[in-house]
Amino acid sequence: MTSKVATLSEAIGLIKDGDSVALGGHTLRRHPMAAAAEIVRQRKRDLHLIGWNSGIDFDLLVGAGCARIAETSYVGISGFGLARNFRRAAEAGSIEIREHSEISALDMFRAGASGMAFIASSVLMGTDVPATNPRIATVISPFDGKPYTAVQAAHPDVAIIHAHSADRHGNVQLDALHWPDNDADVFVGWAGKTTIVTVEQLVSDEAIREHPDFTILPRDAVTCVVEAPYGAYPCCCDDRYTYDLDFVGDYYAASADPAGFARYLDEWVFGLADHDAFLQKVGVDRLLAITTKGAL
Amino acid sequence: MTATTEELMVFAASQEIRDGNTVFVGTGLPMLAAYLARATHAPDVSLLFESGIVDPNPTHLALGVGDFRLMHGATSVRGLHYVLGLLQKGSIDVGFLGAAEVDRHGNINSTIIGGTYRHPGKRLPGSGGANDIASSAKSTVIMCLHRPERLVDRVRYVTSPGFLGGNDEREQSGLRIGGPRMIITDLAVLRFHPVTRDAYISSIHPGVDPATVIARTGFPIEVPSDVARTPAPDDTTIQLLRGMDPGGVYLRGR
Amino acid sequence: MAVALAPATTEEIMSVALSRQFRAREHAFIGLGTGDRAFIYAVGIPTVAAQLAADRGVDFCLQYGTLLDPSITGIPDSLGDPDLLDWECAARLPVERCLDVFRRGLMTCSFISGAQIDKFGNLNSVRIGREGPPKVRLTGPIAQADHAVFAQRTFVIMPHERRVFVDRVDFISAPGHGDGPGWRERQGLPGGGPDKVITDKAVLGFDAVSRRMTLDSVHPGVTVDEVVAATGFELLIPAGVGETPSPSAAELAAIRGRIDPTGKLLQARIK
Amino acid sequence: MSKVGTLEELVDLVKPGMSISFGGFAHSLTPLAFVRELIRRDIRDLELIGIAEAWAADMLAGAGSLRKIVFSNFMFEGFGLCRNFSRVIETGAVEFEDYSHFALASRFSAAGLGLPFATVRSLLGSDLAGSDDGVQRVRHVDFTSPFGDERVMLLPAASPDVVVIHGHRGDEHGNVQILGATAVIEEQARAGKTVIATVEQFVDSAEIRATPNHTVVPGLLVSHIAEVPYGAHPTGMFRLYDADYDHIRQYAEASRDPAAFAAYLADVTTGDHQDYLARLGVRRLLNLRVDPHFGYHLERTESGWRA
Repeated sequence: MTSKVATLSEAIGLIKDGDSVALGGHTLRRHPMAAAAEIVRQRKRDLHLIGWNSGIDFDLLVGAGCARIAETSYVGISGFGLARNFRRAAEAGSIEIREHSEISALDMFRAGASGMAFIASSVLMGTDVPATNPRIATVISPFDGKPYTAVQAAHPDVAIIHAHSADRHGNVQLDALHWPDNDADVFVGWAGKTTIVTVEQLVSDEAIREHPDFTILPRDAVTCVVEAPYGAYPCCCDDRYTYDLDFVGDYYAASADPAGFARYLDEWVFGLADHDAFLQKVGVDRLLAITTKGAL
Repeated sequence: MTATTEELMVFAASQEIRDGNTVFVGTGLPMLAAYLARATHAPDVSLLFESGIVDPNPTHLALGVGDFRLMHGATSVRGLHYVLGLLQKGSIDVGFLGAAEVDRHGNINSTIIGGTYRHPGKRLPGSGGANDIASSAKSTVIMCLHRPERLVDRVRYVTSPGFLGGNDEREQSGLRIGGPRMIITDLAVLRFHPVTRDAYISSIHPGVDPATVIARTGFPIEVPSDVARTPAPDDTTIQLLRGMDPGGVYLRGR
Repeated sequence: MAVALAPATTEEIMSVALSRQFRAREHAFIGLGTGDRAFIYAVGIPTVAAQLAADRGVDFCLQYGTLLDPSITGIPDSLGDPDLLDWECAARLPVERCLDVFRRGLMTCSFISGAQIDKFGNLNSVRIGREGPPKVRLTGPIAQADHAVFAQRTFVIMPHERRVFVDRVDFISAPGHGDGPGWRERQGLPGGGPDKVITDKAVLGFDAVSRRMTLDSVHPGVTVDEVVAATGFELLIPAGVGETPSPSAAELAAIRGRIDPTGKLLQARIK
Repeated sequence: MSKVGTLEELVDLVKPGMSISFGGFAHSLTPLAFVRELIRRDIRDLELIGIAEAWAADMLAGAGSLRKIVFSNFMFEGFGLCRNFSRVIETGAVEFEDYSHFALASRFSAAGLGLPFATVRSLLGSDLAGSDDGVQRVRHVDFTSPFGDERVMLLPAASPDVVVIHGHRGDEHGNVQILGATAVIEEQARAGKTVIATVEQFVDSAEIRATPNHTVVPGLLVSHIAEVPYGAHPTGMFRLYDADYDHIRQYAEASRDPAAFAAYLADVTTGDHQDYLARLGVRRLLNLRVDPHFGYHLERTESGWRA
């Protein structure tokens, strides 16, 4: 078995300009932020971003000029309000937005993950959403002659999710199976033509084998694994750490205008060599402050 | 495949462990000897470490008895007082001891080199659990280098009691059980006369010149012309051993 | 001894009005929005209304996002994701199962809101401006588009302002009654669509035939003229529009003493 | 009164001249943030009573903080001698008493049980209980059991003025939970006149009550407690972080020479514990993380994982 361990820089290097890139996570939870920052750092362009419930990840990439298309059901910074970079780009017409509802967004990943060409259901009918999104069409069921919405499978060129642990072979785990939004990331991960998983920690084969039922993506589904501790920061990461709302607030303030956001990018992305440097700048105290008091 | 000196010593030590024994183990070659015994002829051996770890099943080689690598697969992890208390109770069949200096009656010094106790030339770490093992295990196996300054007539300071001055001095001192069974060096195996408790050469390692043994012993000793050769481990055993210490941490001779 | 209670607040009036809409058995979906007023409308008022209804014997299954039947007395200080993991509940559904609850028609009612609503109850949370780049980009359809399709009844809870109540929404992100009679059926929408609109001024419904928005009642202290002035389209006003019933003393005591003692729900005192 | 304090407040409880004992064994569990703060305050004239907390002993010896050392064994497992400790004995700078592990642990145990002395067989026959110029090396009584002719040795109970331990987690009531081998911490904590705890994390008492088997030292024995993440660094905490072996190598090298060691001490005691951690850096701390299956750090290599 070959090792699937890569550096973040190597993994993100797999993305080509113009690729479709799906990002896991939702609201302020477990977005692959270290990976998003590296995409910005490598100045990828014209990406077609795909998500199901997006936030600071999309906003960062759109604000940094990496994206041409954003396809998702929501982009916002949770309690802070609208995603300002995203909003600015939308209102300037510099980005194409392909709308979804949450169900249709998940359906495109579910179809992509399970090899279905499309999934038909009653979502989005009667709305203006299908007109924005070529992935959504109306089909007439040959069984009952009624119209349904068909959502085409998503096969992103690259899918990126952030998880808790992985072994070097690429078996990826979350600490618990039954947290509500795990399955969305599973579908995102499975759907990718190339799948990059950043994890809090690379662990031994034995550690993975101790809880095989926690494995959400077997190695076949994974192109490479990258150890990126606090890789969702400033988003939360389940029982490992909570979000850093001060950091998010500072980000939100910086994103109020393009100049402020350019300064943010210089300070927090371009000015730092890699994720390690980012963490060092965030600082031990701040990381300890959000780290969950672990159970024994 | 030829065993190195360390492998020979570890093999010899492992042969002193019987199946079902409870063995008090320290860092280094004794640890390998105990693992080897368990992997071969003594699957039911119980291993105790002074750090409080009971019968672990480690995957990775530990650098010491306090190393977390020793924790893996332990049946019980207790305190130091608990496991050393088992010694005093008389529950330990074999204890292993290292020595900076050992004498003809199996007394060990691991406290000072040169000078006096109050004004040592070089101060060593001290007894630790060694005195407890030497005092209370049913038998001990001592491992050390065979050099005239290390294998001496009488140690400068008795950190861990062997047979003290010989004969029944150990028993007279109040130590009712135990005493050293053998000394395994890099040249030979020494055992003790049942009455006088004087050390004698029981075997010399393959390829070792008897004259070297005499020259490197710090007290007068005889090597009979028909002296036995220390049994060498077979290829399977050597491979087993090398697999336990792939980095050559303890089996440095490789 | 009777305790003198302060007069009902607008949010209390809205909660009580909503609570009277429920039937004997409800599986209600409440989204997990955050942020002041939006939180009060999306979470606070529906939660209080559901509790009041449960007090009256309504068999309520409440679903907050992916959480099934969480303990309302144990509502966490924040509805952020890490806190949700600690909120005691009957089940934490995978989001897929949760959305399947919609799709299979199990959800009897849901609560939605938006930046615009029109006379047929269509909602917009995507964009202001019909063509070209939006004048204002909003959050996106989220799951509201899904409830509006599948829920047997949706309740819209909105601030009553002229710029919000528009003749035609700029973008239908959650379908109401489309362009009138038969529209939902033609579209193949399985759910019943919007049933009531509860605002800070009135309770509104939809005409059974025309599917246009009608005024049911005005809240105490609000006039019909004020409602008309705050509505950007022609509202159907039946003769003899009455006043929204005031909360009873028992209902107020329940809200203030037991359901929402710290103002988390109706005053958005939540992180 | 709350038992919770800051590290600085806890260190205030240690006065010159006191006897003190630290939890820890070899490269684990040692409250070294506390020790660094003691050294930073330059609290001297201490009597250290120690079993195997080599790190505390060697640092305090090297800092000149000690008047006397009562001990059974100090060495850096895998790295050789504790050179500062050896040096202060070789130069006659401190008084000292040699014990075996069991003998000294038994002295703690006796104190913890409220007994006047411990009864041990260790030390019989050896030179540990000998004398120099008619003065006993360690206070002891050779004793014949009243139940026969068995000879034993009696050693006085040992009750340090202050015992300092470091645990995995604790609560405001002073309950301390420790994972893995706990060395002599139970005996030390029971023996101490004042017991001070630092822990990696504070948790809610309900958490403690849900896992009482992990509570090695109950709160009733602990008078003060502080939350000090990475408070054992460079020693490790089983299942949380491994010993920092690179740091240990640097330390071992520096301790060969008093001047180099003084520079080391100056470096690690500049500023407070937060400053210390900031200087170490996030990556270094992350590199100490343990594998969840084994509980210790593994290095990833081309061919697999290496301990």
